[in-house]
Amino acid sequence: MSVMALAKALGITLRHFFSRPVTVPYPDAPVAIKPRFHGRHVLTRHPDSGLEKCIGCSLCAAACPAYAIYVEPAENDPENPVSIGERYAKVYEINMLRCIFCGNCEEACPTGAIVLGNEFELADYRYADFVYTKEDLLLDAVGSRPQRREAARTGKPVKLGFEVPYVRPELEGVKYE
Amino acid sequence: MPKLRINDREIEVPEGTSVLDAIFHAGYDVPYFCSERHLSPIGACRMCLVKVGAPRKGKDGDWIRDEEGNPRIFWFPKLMAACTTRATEGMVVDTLADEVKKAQAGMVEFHLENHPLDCPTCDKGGACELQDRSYEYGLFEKYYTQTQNGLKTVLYSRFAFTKRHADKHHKLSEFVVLDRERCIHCKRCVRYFEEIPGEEVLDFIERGNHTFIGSEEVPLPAGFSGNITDICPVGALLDLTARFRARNWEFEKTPTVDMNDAFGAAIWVDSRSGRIERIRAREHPETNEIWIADAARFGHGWTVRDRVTAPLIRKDGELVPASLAEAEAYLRERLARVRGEEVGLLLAADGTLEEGYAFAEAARALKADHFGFENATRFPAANLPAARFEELLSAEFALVIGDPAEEMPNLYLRLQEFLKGITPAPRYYHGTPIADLRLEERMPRRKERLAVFAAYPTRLHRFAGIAGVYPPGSAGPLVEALSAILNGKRPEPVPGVPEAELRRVAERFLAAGSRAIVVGAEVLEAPEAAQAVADLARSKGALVFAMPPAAGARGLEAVGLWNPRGPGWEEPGARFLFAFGATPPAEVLASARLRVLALSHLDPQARAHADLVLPAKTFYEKRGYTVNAEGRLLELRPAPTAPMGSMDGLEALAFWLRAMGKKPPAAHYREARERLHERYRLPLDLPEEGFFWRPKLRLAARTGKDEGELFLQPTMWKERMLRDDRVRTALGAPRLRVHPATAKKLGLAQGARVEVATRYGRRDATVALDPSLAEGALLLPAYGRGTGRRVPYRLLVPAGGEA
Amino acid sequence: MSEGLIVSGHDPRFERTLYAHVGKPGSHTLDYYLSHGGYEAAKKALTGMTPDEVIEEVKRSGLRGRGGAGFPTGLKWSFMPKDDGQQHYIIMNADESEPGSFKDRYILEDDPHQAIEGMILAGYAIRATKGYIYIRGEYRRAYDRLLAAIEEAYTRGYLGKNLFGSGFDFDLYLHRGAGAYICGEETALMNSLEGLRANPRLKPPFPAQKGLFGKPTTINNVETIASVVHIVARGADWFAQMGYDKSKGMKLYQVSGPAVRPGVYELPMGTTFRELIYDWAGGVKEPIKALIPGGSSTPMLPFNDDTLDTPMDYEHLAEKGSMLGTGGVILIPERACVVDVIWNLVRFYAHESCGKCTPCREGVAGWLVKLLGQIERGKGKPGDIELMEDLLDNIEGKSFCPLADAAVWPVRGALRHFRHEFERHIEAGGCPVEKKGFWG
Amino acid sequence: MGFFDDKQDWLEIVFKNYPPENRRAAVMPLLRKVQQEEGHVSPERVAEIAEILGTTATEVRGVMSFYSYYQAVPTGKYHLQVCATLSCKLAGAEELWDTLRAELGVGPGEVTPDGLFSIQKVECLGSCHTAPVVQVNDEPYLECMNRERLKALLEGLRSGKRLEEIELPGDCGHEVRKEGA
Repeated sequence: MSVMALAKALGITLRHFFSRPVTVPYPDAPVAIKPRFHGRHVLTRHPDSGLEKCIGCSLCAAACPAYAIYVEPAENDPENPVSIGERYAKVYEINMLRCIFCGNCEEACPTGAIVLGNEFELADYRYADFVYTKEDLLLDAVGSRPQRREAARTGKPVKLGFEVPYVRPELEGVKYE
Repeated sequence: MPKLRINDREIEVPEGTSVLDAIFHAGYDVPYFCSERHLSPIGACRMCLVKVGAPRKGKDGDWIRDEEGNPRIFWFPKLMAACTTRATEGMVVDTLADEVKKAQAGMVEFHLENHPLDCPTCDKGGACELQDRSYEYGLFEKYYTQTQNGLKTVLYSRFAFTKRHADKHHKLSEFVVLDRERCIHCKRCVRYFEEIPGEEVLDFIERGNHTFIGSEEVPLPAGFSGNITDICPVGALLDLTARFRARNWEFEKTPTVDMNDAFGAAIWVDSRSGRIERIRAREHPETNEIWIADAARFGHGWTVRDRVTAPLIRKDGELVPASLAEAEAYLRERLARVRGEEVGLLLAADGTLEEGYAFAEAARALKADHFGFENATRFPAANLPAARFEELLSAEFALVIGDPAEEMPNLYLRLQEFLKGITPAPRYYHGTPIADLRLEERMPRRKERLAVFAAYPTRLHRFAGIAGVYPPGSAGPLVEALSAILNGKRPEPVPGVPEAELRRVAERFLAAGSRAIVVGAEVLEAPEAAQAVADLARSKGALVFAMPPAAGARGLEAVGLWNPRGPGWEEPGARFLFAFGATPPAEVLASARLRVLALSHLDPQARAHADLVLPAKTFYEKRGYTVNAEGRLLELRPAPTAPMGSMDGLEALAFWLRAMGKKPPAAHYREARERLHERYRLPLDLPEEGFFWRPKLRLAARTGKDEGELFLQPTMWKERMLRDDRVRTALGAPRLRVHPATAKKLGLAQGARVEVATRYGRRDATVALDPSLAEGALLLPAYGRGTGRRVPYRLLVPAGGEA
Repeated sequence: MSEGLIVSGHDPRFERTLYAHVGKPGSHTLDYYLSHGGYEAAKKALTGMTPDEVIEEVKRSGLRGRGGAGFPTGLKWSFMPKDDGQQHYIIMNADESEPGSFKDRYILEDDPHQAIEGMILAGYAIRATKGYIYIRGEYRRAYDRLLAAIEEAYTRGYLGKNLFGSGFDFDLYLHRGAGAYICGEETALMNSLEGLRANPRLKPPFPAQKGLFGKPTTINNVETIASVVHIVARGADWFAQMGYDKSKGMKLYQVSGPAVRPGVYELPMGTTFRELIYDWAGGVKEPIKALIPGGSSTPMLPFNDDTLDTPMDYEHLAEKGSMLGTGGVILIPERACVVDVIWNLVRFYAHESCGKCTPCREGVAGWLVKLLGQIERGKGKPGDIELMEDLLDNIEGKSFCPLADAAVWPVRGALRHFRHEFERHIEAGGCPVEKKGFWG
Repeated sequence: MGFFDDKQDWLEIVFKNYPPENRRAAVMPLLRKVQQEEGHVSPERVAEIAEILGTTATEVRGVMSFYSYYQAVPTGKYHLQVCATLSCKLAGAEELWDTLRAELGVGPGEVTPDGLFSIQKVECLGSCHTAPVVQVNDEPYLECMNRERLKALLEGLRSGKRLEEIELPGDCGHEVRKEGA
């Protein structure tokens, strides 16, 4: 082993010693999400009418390799439609423990209703709480279930542990505040 | 038997085979839309175009040969539609040539031209022939890719114009919805109605590119309309009861048997998340082919609501939920010192053979004289010889007494085949012929082959050369008179039917080389008449088709649940009553000291009388054998929809017997089946087509006579189905049909609302005067119970109404 | 010109027969007909010939169906079963609806008894005691005249029981169509006659085995049946000396478009276009671009010397890549746009498609007509012509009945000879021809 | 009251044209009769015809809608049908049609307020040598239509003349040859 090699190695160490650390003091400081990050799903709505994009076709469930999605469709009341068209998802559930965040559901969706968003703070206690229903998934719901539970308890807004420098266009209408 | 070559394979097929079937028989595939089993091939969709060549014969009568001495193949100048081309000796078929592929891809493109791409919302998605064929035979790579912004995208069609728009939600009835945009004009539904039930209620309207399916007969007559949803190759005709319930791949599909009538039609039960969502016909070539009745298909809505999910015990006059342990303790306490003779054991009409066996054995062991099954007729159907449904097609003349369309709907469809002179389809490697060239559009129905008599004009009357309507109660005298004529004796007069008519029937009956007699519940309720039929069958060699009102009748009778002497389902007598699957009449319940019912659903009678209710399975959820009207053993398989803890008849009976301190004859279907195997040599596992079990029986007929004026007219719909709103809406209020003269006598006016009280309960009805009935007739639909009987009745006029 | 085959109307041996009396005052009456040798042929056949002899005579004459397809008539008749004890039917197809054809109408209007006599002969030959004339619904005058003629024939014993004392009974019925070109297809016609939607039927069974009302049936065009009258009257040899090898006899040619005297001309088979247009129809009134040789379904030919010198018969026109069809020549003037002409024709076929089979319903009536309309309106895109050719491949020979083919052929003909006009439409983004001033 | 109630004799004559077991073959003549007398075939008439023929209204409607002669919507007293296929088109049928539309102020499927006229474009009427051709109701053709002839026709019909009484000025302008004439 030569001295040169030692010096070179030491040089690398010294360079990193003086550069800015890459670690983030999460959760005190938010994490910056990369544009292609795949986090918790969002069920989006049509921006104009506010109707759900999901038509309850179950293709996401069919595409899901982990069998994490359960959809039960129903017929729209023409007077009071939930979604555009004839059918909507009466029940839409994703088991977040089973989900592997592969994004196949998003690929399979013919209407762009289910989109993988940016949230990742899903830790919770009970198995049943990981089954996210429509009210947890629709874009009006900000934060994960435990976060919203916490917010309701404290009376403060949901605190997200990340920031989004770039929102994917598919996540139309989703606000991460 | 022509020999021909399909691509590289030499095959031999029966005379009259279509090239399409020959291709499938050889193990090759060819796309098609307009052909369907049991419907005439029409060659309309042009999907099955293939290259066909055949040798020709020269003037000397020998094949024209090539240099090597082989028959020379002359290729047809155009591609031929395989479905309408007959396979002939020496024919050569090429299904893999480039021009064939090109043509088929072209047709796929044409089919997709105006077809909406709304597969995600279409209930047919995932089970759609157009989807499948498009992927298999559309040439996407070659024709339909385009490059846009550097990305290659797949096009389904190069058609760049606006698609044809049409009515998307056209309700044809409470059960069937039509989406005209999705229609690909295969004409299966139009042909179905004309060729199978013989009702021309659907047709194409307009022509050319504007052609659409339409009907002036909306709602479609409830009877056989549901089959069009099965055969529609796309999502144009859909089952409304299953609309948007789930996608096709999500259903749990259970192959089982319909137990609403004794035909034993094969069905698929599609369930999801513990609910029955849809029933479809399952192919059984020898019984129902690919058809089922509307009641079997759409009458399942009752199963999913208000199930009995836990034992209910009467406390302070109310039925309250209890645990199974509590129920057991309750029963033990009350059955502790009960003698066997005091016990009554009753089984529902749709009981399985295993259940029937267990009930019969238990009754024998207990020496109980009160046992039986629901809707048992006075004359046991098992005493009549049974013929296979297919044998009907070999008959030359059929005499029908009753209403097959309502009593055993699938038999009505078989009778339609018989009228057209169709023989059973040949069998191929791939099953039933898809393009059976023996079938043609608008085949004439040979009316002279059929004589029909019933207490009212049935659907079959229109197709019969000799047709009559007699006053209710005359079925017995009619059969006896006919039997007298055939035996060369003087007949007694039959009301409503002139003797000359009967003589004409007898003449045709004797002139025919082979004959069939179809008898309904009304004849089975008249023991002498039914015996006359049995004698006729023996002496004159006629096939008999009996239509008992209990689905499992033949089997239940044969395994000993037949009680000619003691009281059965209808008669009071037992002090400790156990009934499975249905509620016995009020007087039977009232006469008992303890009433234990195992039910899937509560009804008012049970609510009022039952002391203990156990949760029961419906026939969709049971496993077991049943014997259909032709003596064929068929297997019920359970759909996964029964609530936790619900019991089948064997389990419930064991529960009762154990409370008595007795050992049940069989605790489980497998055990019961082993006993049946030991005693009757029944197989432990059934082959797919079933197993014939037709023991020659001479059971004593039950005595008794109908006393009453109100005839309970059979319908294919059952009491339990009326719990479903959709069914109730479709059927409307029951009509009390009265002959005008009789109505005048009774002071009944057309359209009056009345309440009719019989021993089977009360029913609202609307009075309908019907001059086509015989005088004296008074008819009320019987949704299952008392079918074909005449009963005493009371008419109650609701407040404010006027009869 | 007095030796060999007669292939020109100028030949002195040629004599008009089918149209000999058309246009003469009173020619539709029975008296007129009788005074000009009427019902002699029927009498001759019924009293002196067996049915098979009549068929043989027709076979020998070489008569081919004049409705467009050109199937040998005698052969067609010989397919009928013999002595099968069933009711046979003869149907006269008078549902003349092909654009460019109007020959049958005048036979029915002005010489209805000729048609009736032909029906008697055909019925006798194929052992049919009942005949139907399926006349197109719009031909009101022809219907009235025919109805009167049938009644007259009945009252005077030329129809009904025991004709000419031969023991042969013949009843003739008239059935009116209601505006559907597809009824010209023989099986569709039978469906229409039975009161069903006029979709073509499956063949086999062929009409000769199972036709009208499920009974053996033969269907012939009006001109074919009228020709039989003269074949029987004058002999097969007389007929066979007219025309070329496989195209015999006289033919009713029709000229429409800007000719000096458009109309129907009875000429020997094999007459050239030049003779028909210039000698008989008096020439053209304006420069002509193309001609459609035999009704709208036949591929058009350019109007040049080569075409003009082509004899009009089955073989010579096939050589030129076209067909004789019904012999209805349509002249297309220079001022017309070929794309517009073809669009009009395809639109016609699209309108008349019955909707039974996919290539016709979706291909012709859905796609082809829209694509042509788009090109004509100048909205065509590069590649549309190739797409259209591919569509034509997917339609031609794939459909259930020839109607879709009939829509394809004119497009093919136009593309063969006038492809540049289609290209010009796409390049220029519009139709270069001003479509005004056609109407006087 | 049914349309055919007082036409039983006529019905019998029609039925004689077809074998007795094929009653429904008479559907076209029956539809034509209704069309001729009422100007269109209403659903009630469809049901009535179905009843007479022993078939279903669906079947009758299927047949009726197949043919272009039968109209489902009411037509005027004079239903003018303009041939628009090739020969007539080359002789100006499009301009004739436009003129007619402008003159009467109606489109296809509409009837003039006075109930007199309705118009329809139809396919080849089979009189290509006398193009353009117009047919009024079920009557014989009006051939070689030009502006003057059309004007005279409309005036004549408006003034209440019967069709055969109306003199159309001029002629085809060319010799119409029917061989043998």
